Amino acid sequence: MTPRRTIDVSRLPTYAFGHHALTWWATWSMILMEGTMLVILLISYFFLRTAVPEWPPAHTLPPNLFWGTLNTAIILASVFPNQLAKKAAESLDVKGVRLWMIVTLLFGVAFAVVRIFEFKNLNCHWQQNAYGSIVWFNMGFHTAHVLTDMVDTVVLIVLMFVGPIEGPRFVDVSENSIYWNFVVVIWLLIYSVIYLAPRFL
Amino acid sequence: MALLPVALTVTSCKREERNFNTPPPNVSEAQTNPSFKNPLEENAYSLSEGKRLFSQYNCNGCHAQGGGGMGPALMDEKWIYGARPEQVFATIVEGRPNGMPSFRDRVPETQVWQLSAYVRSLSGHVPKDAASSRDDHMQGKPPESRTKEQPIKNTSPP
Amino acid sequence: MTPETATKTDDALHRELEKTWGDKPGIWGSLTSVNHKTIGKRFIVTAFCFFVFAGILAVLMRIQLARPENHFIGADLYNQIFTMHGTTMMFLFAVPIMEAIAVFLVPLIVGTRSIAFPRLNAFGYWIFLFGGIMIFVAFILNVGPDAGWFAYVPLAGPQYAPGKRVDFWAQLITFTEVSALVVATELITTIFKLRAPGMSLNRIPVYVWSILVMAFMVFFAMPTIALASTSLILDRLVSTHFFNPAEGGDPILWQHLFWFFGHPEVYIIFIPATGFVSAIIPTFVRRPIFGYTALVLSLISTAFIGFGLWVHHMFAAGLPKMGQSFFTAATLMIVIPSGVQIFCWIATIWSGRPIFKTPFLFSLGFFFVFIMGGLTGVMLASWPLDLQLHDTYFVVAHFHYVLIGGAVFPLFGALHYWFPKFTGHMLSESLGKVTFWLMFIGFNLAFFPMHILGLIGMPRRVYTFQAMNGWAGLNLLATIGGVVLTLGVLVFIINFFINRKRGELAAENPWGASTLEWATSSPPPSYNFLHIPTVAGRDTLWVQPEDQPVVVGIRSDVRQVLITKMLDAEPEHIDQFPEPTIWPLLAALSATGLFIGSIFNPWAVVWGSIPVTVSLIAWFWPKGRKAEERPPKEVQQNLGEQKLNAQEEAA
Amino acid sequence: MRARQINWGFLTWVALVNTTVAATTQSSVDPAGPQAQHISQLWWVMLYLLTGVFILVMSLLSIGAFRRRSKAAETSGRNVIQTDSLRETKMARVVMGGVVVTTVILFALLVSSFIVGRTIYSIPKEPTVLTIDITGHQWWWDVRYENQVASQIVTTANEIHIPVGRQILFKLNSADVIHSFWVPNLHGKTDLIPGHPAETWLKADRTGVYRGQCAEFCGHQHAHMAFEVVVESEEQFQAWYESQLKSAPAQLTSSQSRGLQLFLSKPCVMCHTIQGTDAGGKVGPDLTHLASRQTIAAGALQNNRTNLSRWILNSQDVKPGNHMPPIPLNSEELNFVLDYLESLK
Repeated sequence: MTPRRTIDVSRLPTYAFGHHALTWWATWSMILMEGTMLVILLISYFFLRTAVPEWPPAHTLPPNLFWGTLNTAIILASVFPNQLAKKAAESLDVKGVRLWMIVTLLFGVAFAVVRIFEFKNLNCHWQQNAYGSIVWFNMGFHTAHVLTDMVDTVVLIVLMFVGPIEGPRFVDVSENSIYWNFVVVIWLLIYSVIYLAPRFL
Repeated sequence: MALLPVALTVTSCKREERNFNTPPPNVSEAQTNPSFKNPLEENAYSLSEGKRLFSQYNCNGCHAQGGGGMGPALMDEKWIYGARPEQVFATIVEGRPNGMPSFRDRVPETQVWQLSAYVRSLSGHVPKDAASSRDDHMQGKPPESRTKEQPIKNTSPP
Repeated sequence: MTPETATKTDDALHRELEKTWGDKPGIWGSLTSVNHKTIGKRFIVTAFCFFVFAGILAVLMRIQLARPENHFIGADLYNQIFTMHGTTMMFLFAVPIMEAIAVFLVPLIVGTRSIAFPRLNAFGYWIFLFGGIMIFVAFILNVGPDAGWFAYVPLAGPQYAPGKRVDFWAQLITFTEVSALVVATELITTIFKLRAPGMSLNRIPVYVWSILVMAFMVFFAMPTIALASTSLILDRLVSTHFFNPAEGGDPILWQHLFWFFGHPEVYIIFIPATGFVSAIIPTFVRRPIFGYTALVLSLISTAFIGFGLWVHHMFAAGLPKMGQSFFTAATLMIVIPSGVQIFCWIATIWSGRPIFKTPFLFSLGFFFVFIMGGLTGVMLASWPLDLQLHDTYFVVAHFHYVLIGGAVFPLFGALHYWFPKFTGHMLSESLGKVTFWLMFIGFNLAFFPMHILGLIGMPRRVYTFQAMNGWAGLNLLATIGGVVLTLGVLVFIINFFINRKRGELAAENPWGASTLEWATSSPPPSYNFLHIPTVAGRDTLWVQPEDQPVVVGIRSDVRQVLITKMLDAEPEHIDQFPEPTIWPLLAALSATGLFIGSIFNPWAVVWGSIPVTVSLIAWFWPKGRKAEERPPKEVQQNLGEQKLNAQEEAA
Repeated sequence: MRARQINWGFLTWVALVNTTVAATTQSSVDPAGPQAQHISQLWWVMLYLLTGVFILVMSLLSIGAFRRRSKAAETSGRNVIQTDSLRETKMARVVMGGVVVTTVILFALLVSSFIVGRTIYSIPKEPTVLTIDITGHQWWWDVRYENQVASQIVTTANEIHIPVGRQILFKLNSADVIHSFWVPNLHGKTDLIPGHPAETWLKADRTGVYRGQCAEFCGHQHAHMAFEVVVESEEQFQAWYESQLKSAPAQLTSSQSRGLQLFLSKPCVMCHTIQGTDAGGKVGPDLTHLASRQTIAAGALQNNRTNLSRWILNSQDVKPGNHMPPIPLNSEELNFVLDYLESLK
């Protein structure tokens, strides 16, 4: 009986970053399906827009620019701490991760608070007409994403303090930052549609 | 999961059935028995039929969107001729002074009960999960399924 | 795998792996299981049960339509029944069972220990199960949806569908769509990252390719229906106006959204079925599949074109004529990749030496039925002709030929083919042949007459018809055929129950097939392979040398899984998979509470999300990993290696 | 005439699967108008061509599967055929050829359906002589013949009379949910979608009665939402139109006038219109000329006294869920009402 030829893999690392990691695939799957949903949502927005002569309909003002724009600024600013958190995670720097995740979270909280004022200043209600419905749907869609990612961030921060500190946690952090970037990108799209399209189209 | 069937049974049976030949509730029984409840008020289909008839029989000609006009508003808390199902029934069948015609014989009893149920739903006096939702017209008022239950004030005719 | 797999050391290894990967004993064990084979089997059986329920509903409809002005079932109940039949077949049977079989097989075929994200997999099953239970309980309580599986507004809207019937339909969509999406995620990750060393992309079996394509289609189709059903339920519950023409909404929007999902849905069902055929044929004609590359490319192009023809469901809605011609062209175009596949299969059979076992018979039946369905599809693609045939029984005949021919026949072939791998026992060959002939004859009896019925003017979705139209005879014939078809399925079920425990014991590779799932015992052990195999070429088991190397150095005391590179499947790193847990079940339960609650009170979305969040956090909370008991230095160094790998790959 | 003889081919095909002979009053392959004519020609082209394709592929498959094979097919230890590259390339060429042929056929079909599409939708040359407004209701069809002069407007239900050989414009609207207007012998479907007024035109080449039916699922009684298109000579049509313009007869027999009284005091009056009486309901079909129609209840019943009484007393037994309530009448009252309704010629 000949001894079986073998390949020894015992020296391989027990986790990896980027597209080597399984969680990276999960994150991007999420992004892919949510992205599809957003695209369809925006297409529906313009589909409904073509159905009526004026947009927003008569006696309706487009959403007030101030709060929406402020929030856009906030979420754009949050990209930097977010990236730093990602960098820190990929160099396994626990302190850096803790610091920058908390900063990112604070930006998130600020965003969520301003979001309340945004809703107050949409100048429409979903019960009024299709315009109101689609605007609120877009806003609700994005708010849901913000909240999801904030919960995720909180959990990871806690883990980073109570441990156990393990390689995969750092991978999770970097994936979490990727997802936050996605939340930022879809906001830019939604902002330009909800706030700018009715004014300039 | 075991709870689910139970929960649904409680909520569903009365609400969902669509008996197209419902014998109307007995009127005399309704007027004598103080604790009478109109069974059609818990049935989504009957309420939607009531809503359909309300516009098709042109009730909203005088009670526009339930918001009133020539006739009194049916959405507020004021009830001139009583808010109980059989009282609304009587109002439709008998007619009332100042313009409310009598529909005796011309509207079958079952339909009157359906209308009575719908009228009461306008001020939120029927189960929310059975009340009609918005219809495919311009929105004059929030749908019955989202109407707060109004207190009942019995008032005299103007 | 090779004869030497029963040495003493292997025996010890077996016991340790069994301890590591096995489910916990007892009912608790089955509730907490995250093993892709346990879940997969459940998934298959559950989906098949829904197939049986929907079949029973179909028989009831056929009885009602056996003669004109029949009073067996009233209009109201009939509308619920045909809606439930369509909804169940599409959302609770066809898509789930394709995913279910993939959940069981794919990890075996790509040669790994587990599916990626096993807990998510368990969650996907539970949420599917609860959704199914919900809709059937609702149906039994006379809250069954009654606006058709396509739920066109305004008929499905708040004004014309009073009560909660359609709300339950819309929420069922949410359940099945969540389930489909998470399973798609696992399958894609498994196929890209967990393949055995050496199984580079161009060596993946065609079946696995079909699953990969299907999973990607799910990503683009399901979100659309999720969005549509959400806006429908918002219209119904909180009176938004997406579909209210009086307030700027548009019923056509629903049709676009629904069919942009609805048409790809058909290919989500059909593509894995072609995968079955591509797996069965080579085994039973004893030669490698002909035109591997062509087959894979046609799968991919089918997926792409599949998203470009939804409007052919709306030809009668009076859209711009130019658009109609475009969609006619697109629809005809999709015939080409299907044609390529069919020609490749025929070539394979032609140059092989067929062995006429049941699975192969079902593949042959597939050709007959599916090709006829495809050709009537060509007719329907032509929009002038579609104006006459649309929404008639001709269409009913067409899509049953396509779906039963294109999906159910291959599925039954697959069930007969992989049954030994699922259970360790062989199905009775003779009963299998009886099943095939009953189903084949019954099916054609039931559905061929419907072509003619459609041509002579019988519309779809009618609970009865009038004698004057001369439809009686054909309808009666269809009913008889339906009964025969049912008998066929019944024989299969009997065959299943007779042989699932007492059937002749199955060897590792009873059919002498070429793919890796046949390289381990039947049924496979909880850990799939004693040693992770390596792959020397396509048709692995046919081409590999006797001394094909195996992978060692993966710890057997923790759930370690080898991760390989996406393209060439070289070993990349070792990941540790989670233990069994109850949390996916609890998460699914709380999600169910949220979904059902929201039907009765919108606020349920808010308070319902709290238990969901809690269970999800508990689910993902790490318990620390034995594999990490190393100095940070080494972690650093591993990271270095890993960076190195990255560079290699870049190069 | 080609279509007719082809139709015989069709009937034999039907006979092949030994079934009842196809009724032709509601058939898309027994065309009575230009559009249906063109479409059915397209159908026959496709049927014969694709049947050919089917037979070809099936015979290829069966030969491939069942042909006798030489015992000496060399196989490896695993009993698997060794493919030789030369043969494989040959097969590849054949497959390629197959694909090319498929593409060619598809292109031919594409072109032919383009052509048919253009013809059936090309803007009609001749001026529109007659415009008919069709409104779909759950579950009946409201029919109004447009006219500038209000008194010249004819309103009827579930029965459309048109002159032969003339081109008629139909304006389609829905009062509630989506319906689909379909007369197989004349033309394909056009959906009636709320908020989307639609138009279609029909033209009949031969006189006769052609049955149409709603082709989009529209609720409980979708199965009983039919109508009839009566194609008559110009003169017959004019005569019919004149009679429809008249209002209900003024002088009535005693029993008929009792019937009218009942009609006005019972639920009937809430929904139905009878020109020349106080009955002006717009919920249900216009009954001014009820007696002149072939069917009642949107094609559900033949129009005769028995069916009428059945319908009035409890329409819910005939069409469960339809919007007409059971009318409480004793047999005497019923007879008066029937007498009156039958006078509405």
